[in-house]
Amino acid sequence: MDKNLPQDVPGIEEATATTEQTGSSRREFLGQSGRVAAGVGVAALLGNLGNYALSYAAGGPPIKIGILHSLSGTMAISEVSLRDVVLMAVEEINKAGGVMGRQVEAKVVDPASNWDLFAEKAKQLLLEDKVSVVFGCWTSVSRKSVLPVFEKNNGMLFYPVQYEGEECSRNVFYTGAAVNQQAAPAVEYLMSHEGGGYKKFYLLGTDYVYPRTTNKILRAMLLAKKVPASNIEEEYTPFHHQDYQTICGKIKKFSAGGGAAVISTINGDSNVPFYKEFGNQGLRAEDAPIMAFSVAEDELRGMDTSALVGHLAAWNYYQSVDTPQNKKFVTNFKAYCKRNNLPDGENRVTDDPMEAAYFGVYVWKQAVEKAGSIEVDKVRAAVYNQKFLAPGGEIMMDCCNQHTHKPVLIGEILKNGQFKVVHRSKGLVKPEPWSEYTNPEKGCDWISHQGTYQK
Amino acid sequence: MTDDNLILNCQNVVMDYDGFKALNNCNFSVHYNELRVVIGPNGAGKTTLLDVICGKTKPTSGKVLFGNGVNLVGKNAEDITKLGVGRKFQAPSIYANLSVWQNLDLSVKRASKGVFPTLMGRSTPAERERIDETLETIGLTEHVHDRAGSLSHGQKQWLEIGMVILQDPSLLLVDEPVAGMSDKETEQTGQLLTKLSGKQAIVVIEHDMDFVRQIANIVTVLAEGTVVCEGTVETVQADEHVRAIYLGRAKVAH
Amino acid sequence: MGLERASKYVLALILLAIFPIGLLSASALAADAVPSATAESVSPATSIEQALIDVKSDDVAVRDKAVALLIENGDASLIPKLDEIRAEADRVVRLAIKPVIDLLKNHANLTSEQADTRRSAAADLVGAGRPEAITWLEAAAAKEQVWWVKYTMEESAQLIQLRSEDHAVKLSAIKKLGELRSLNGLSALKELLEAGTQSGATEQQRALVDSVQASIGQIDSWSWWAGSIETLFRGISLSSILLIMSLGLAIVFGLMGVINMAHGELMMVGAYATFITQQAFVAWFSPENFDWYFPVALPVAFLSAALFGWVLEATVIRFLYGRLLETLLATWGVSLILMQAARVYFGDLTAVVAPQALRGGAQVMVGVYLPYNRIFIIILSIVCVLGIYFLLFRSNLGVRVRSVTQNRNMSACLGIPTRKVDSYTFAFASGLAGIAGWALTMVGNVDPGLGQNYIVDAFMVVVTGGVGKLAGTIWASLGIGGLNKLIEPISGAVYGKVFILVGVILFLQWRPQGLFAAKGRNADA
Amino acid sequence: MPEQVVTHQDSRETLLLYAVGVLFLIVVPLLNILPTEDSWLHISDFRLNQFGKFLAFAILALGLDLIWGYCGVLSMGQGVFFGFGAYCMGMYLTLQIGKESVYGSELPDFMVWTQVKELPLFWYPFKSFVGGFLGAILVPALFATIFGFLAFRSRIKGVYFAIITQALAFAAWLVFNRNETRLGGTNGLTDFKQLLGYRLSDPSTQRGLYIITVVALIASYLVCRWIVASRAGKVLIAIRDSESRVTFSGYTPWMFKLFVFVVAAGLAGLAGMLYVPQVGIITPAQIGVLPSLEVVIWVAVGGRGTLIGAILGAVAVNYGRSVLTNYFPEAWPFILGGLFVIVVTMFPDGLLGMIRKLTDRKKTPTPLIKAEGSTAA
Repeated sequence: MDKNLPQDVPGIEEATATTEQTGSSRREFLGQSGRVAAGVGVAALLGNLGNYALSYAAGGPPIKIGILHSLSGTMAISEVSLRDVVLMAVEEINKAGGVMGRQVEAKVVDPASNWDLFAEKAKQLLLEDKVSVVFGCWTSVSRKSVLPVFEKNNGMLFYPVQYEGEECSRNVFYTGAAVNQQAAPAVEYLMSHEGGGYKKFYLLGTDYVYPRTTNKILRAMLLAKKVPASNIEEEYTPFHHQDYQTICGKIKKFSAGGGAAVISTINGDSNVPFYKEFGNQGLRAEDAPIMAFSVAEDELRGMDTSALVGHLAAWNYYQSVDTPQNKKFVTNFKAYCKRNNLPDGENRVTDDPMEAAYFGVYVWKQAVEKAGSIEVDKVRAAVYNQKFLAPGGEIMMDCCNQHTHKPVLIGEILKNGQFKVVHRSKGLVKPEPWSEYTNPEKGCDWISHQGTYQK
Repeated sequence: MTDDNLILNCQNVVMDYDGFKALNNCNFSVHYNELRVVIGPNGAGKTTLLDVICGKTKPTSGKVLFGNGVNLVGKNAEDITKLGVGRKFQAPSIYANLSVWQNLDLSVKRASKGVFPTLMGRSTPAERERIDETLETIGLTEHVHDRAGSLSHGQKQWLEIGMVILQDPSLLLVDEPVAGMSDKETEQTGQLLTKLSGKQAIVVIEHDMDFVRQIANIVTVLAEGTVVCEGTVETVQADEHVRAIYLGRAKVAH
Repeated sequence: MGLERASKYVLALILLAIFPIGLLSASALAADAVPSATAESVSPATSIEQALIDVKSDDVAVRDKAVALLIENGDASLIPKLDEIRAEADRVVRLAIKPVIDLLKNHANLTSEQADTRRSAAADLVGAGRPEAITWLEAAAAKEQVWWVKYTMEESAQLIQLRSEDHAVKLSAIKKLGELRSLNGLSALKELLEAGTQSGATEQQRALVDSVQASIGQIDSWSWWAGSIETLFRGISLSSILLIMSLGLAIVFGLMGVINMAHGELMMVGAYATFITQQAFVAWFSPENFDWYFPVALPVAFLSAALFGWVLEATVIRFLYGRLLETLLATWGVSLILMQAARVYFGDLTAVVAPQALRGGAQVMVGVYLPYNRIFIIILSIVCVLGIYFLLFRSNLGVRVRSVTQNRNMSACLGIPTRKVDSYTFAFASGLAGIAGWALTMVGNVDPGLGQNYIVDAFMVVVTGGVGKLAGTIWASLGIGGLNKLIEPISGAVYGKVFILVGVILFLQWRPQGLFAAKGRNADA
Repeated sequence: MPEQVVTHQDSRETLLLYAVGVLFLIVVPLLNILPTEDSWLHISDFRLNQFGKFLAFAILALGLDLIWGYCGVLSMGQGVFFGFGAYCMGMYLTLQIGKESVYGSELPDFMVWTQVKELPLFWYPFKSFVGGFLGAILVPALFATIFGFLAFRSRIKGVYFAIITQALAFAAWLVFNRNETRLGGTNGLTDFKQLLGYRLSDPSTQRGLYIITVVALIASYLVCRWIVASRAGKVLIAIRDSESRVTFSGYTPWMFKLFVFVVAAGLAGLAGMLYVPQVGIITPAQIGVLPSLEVVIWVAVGGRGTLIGAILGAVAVNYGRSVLTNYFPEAWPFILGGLFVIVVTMFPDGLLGMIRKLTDRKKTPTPLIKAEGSTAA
């Protein structure tokens, strides 16, 4: 092929020639695109004006909120649904008369799955758009990257995803589960007689802060429960890892003889190859069940679930939860997606982080109305002890640690991508940002202490 | 078999490309300040011979002795250049995006052509004078500030010759300098080469027999990787063997 | 043009490759058709009735007795009744009944028509550890035809006997497990070894140590061999994926001088084509014909990727011939666009359901289990290589392609339509990417990032293999895939990749033009 | 009339350069301080900070332009060197957090959750600012020296080099993502508090950083311009045009490539160093294959082989991204991909080339500053 190249490639020369050929129409093109751009701008402005007019009519300027979820890039798969559900909540609230009679206006930005952009967009929301609250983030790294921005500028973030804990920021409300509300009870369940009395645990995760910290806590917990260290195996794979041959081989060896379970904190697109390889290497849910903390209905949608059936997951909410308010929530969401022509329309499903994102908006609304103000400090004080009848059942914000009291549900994956609840905690589980196993001496309290304190 | 008058002495050079012997026990020598023309049918190994001498390719076996007995085999191209071998390629190889002046300036022989001396270096008046002279020689004085890429084909060939001259080589290897040139350009090139010989040894590969007759004293005929015949143009043309090679091949070709 | 004929030829070859797999699964099905054994032991109905009542008792002793009776005399017909009881009972009773149900189910399943079900049942019986199960297992093993199921039954029986209190039984189980090379017995044996060697060990425990050690030794050396074979297989499997990807890349790079960074996305196109075909089957055909979607998707994937490639060639690449780096950048841009288009249009993680024949795997020997989907991809890659070989070196079209490669102008003078040859070659290579995408749906997701996962590795293969030589691509993918899997168990997946990169750089020190560089006077022009 | 050599020292462009320099160095910071917040002239702290980031990117683009635009060697791994620089500075900043961290430990937060008990040895040099500063430039330069030596000496060039550097970016991304490397894994380094005692959250600190970035950019530009204008700069172009001729002129091309590759890496490190305190986070996401390729597109859009083009491209593309992702978030990858295709196939000279063409058409080609030799002669 090298023979195709002339001895000295007159790249620039050729290039110049092509430019000249296309040159004549360039100015026209520029002019045209300029006009188009101007048109778009004017249209956007008019649209905005219309919005303003409407909202002023409703009794005061609209309250601005920010939505900070990736709409492009690798995390879009998960985060787009959170944007949708938050916008749905906003729409519901506006229809019902808004917050304190004022309409809510959502400013949506796209950090494009780029952690550095998360920080920049957070700055933009707080400093440029001056929003009163932000709903956003999925991965721990995105939360960690915006955290300094929120703390510096005293913003307020509602974070809806289960996470690793060991954090106690005054500027974040965590509506997802802490480790003791998801991972720890799930492993306790597996160890129980009812759960199968498993004795060996293969902790497998994607290599980032959530799996690492969660597994650190789980290991401490297992050791405390007298599981010998030789019965615990820990392994991490990079994001988007596809080839699980070697790891499944290791699991096969590990689980030979029975009594072993896999605790999976594998994230996103690695799950399908993992489960497929798991099944294809002759491992069955009965030999070694996989207990997953990052596989929810939204991820299962459209996946080949045949390889996943019979495996387990732990969450605080499932679409299959049988409550009247959940039925309404699911129907409303499907209708919302259809109405707005979102991809997949009626076939969309709801899951735990979506529920947490959804009730987060309502918790904030209630707090604003209680405080009678949108000032961050006043709203924060009002959030504490707030109760809300969420789709999955009533939840309660903690009195002082910024987290949420939630129920814990263990579900078994069904062929249709839904979950069958096989175990349910008694009542709500109190959130522990600092695990009793790894940091027994620490607590989180913003009422009687300044955040993290020594017990 | 050393000959003090030899600037170049190739001994039993073999170049084997996966079984195809481009050079097969080739013995070839050139005297100081000689103008030698190498001819031969296509695939005779002419260009390969030049490639081996200037270090572009490494021969499978054999020796290439240069000047007072330095073996060029195994040395890299830059070092061979520094020893005083200049090479002009068949297709003009110049820096299209630099001006004619810059093309020549880069080629001037200098004490060091390392990165840092080059970074700091400024042309001395003497160097400038030499460049101007060379411009005169190759007839590009008018085009000194033009982009080299914008020159005509013949001008590019001359520019490259000028660049090689500025390196002060004691042996100049020239590969088909007049291919694609007009008759007038060809004649000028011939004059140029004749003018240069006498100052340095020149090896020219050429097909154009008129041109060969114009410049050559001694002609070497190469076929299938070996030297078949050497002598004046007339001798060579009269040689039966050479005729056989050309005619024989011609038969096959048609 | 011979292109149509030639591509049909390739398709036929690939379809042929699927054939052996079909045979394999067919033979497995035939083996499943073992006549089901008649249910054994009918005991007085009344005592079972009584036990069904007793099992609900609050008295632990009564309950245990009832459970024992049910296990010994019950059969699968009791399961619905027990389920009924379980649904109403409280937790204690539920926990008591569950093992009964499991045992009865497994007992019944030992005579199932499905080999897999029989094997699962045999394996599950170990968990409960009831001595009754030994006789069940031995009886089932005597009648079993499929060696692997038979092996599991024997192994399970021995595993239960290993828990026996009887010294002689235990000893024989230990020896038997060693002979069986039972990997499942390893952990239990190690426990025995530990118990026998610790300071407070009883005389009996100590007496076992020697034979336990011997058995462990047997199993360990066997498992080393089994592990090596599996590693080798994984290496070949990864290599075949890399090879199947690199072939198309190598063709456009080697023959046309184009670096196609969008190759991965053309694979993605093939994968989505497979997905769409599947959806069409779901929508329009009856479920029993569902598995046919996969062979049907092959031409769909090939053609749709080829179409994309053809358009790409016609709109972008043809302006860039001879400008390698520019083709690289422009096709990278195209890949971004295709990826985002897939993300916007398909949105989510999607995956296809593997056809029945490609699910699961074959137990080749104790400890070596080879997934069908991997075997399939290995065969496919061989077929692709053969197809390309014949197409390029044994067909009229191939001669044209190679002549255009070697001397474009001369070929044009000889009346070869070089533009057409270019675009067909590119479309064909893109179609190969489509086939790769089709095959990869059996391993992973169908998602926009599909192509990105392997593309860097595939380029390393092309670079290492050298340009324009099929053999180079084959050896390089074998080398890179194999090394990767060899290093991975030691260093983990990430450092495996890093080592490979360093290895490739060092390798290029030695051979800058790759493994099988085109030698000759134009080699480094 | 045959076309004449265009060098970037076009007088109008020099003028433009001064104007832009004054604008960014003096006018922009003044507009940040002086007008009140409601004034339309006001440039908010946020925007200033954002410009600072873009200008840091411009330094990165300058480096790539040297190696690719001038020397024709496409490096698709510039993100790696950027990352090295950024991480070196990031490590210094992380150690400056001290006990203000979430866990209240002297150790960086991520070490606490990955259960590292002691500060790894390679972190020690970064306890001081000098360590961070020197590391940010020397580490990438050193790494580039080793990698470049291996690659260029064995004559890996063209697409081979491009692919190898891409694999390098990929491998570096994988390694930096690992938590075992003790560099924070996916999360990278963040939550910085202070730099040399100045609070990073302070707008005046950010303003200072912005001005430092502008000065660094101007200095980098001058260095690049000096290199390009020197004879060595001509050798770079000569290598792009005809490497074999350079060899047969007695130069050793791989040494020149190595030199310019190391300079580019050093500039990338400098850019990374300036990026970190302004953005406040550095993660492996800035290192991978895509970020490295984005640099290529900045340069291509701006106009490769022209230093101003590189700067222009970096600022324009990033600004465009920042604006467009606000309105059409899902369209950005299309736009970026489209830029690649269109610029490469239709406008290989980039924005600057277009501007030149447009302005040059009005008049006959203006007399250009003559080549070095003749001005002296």
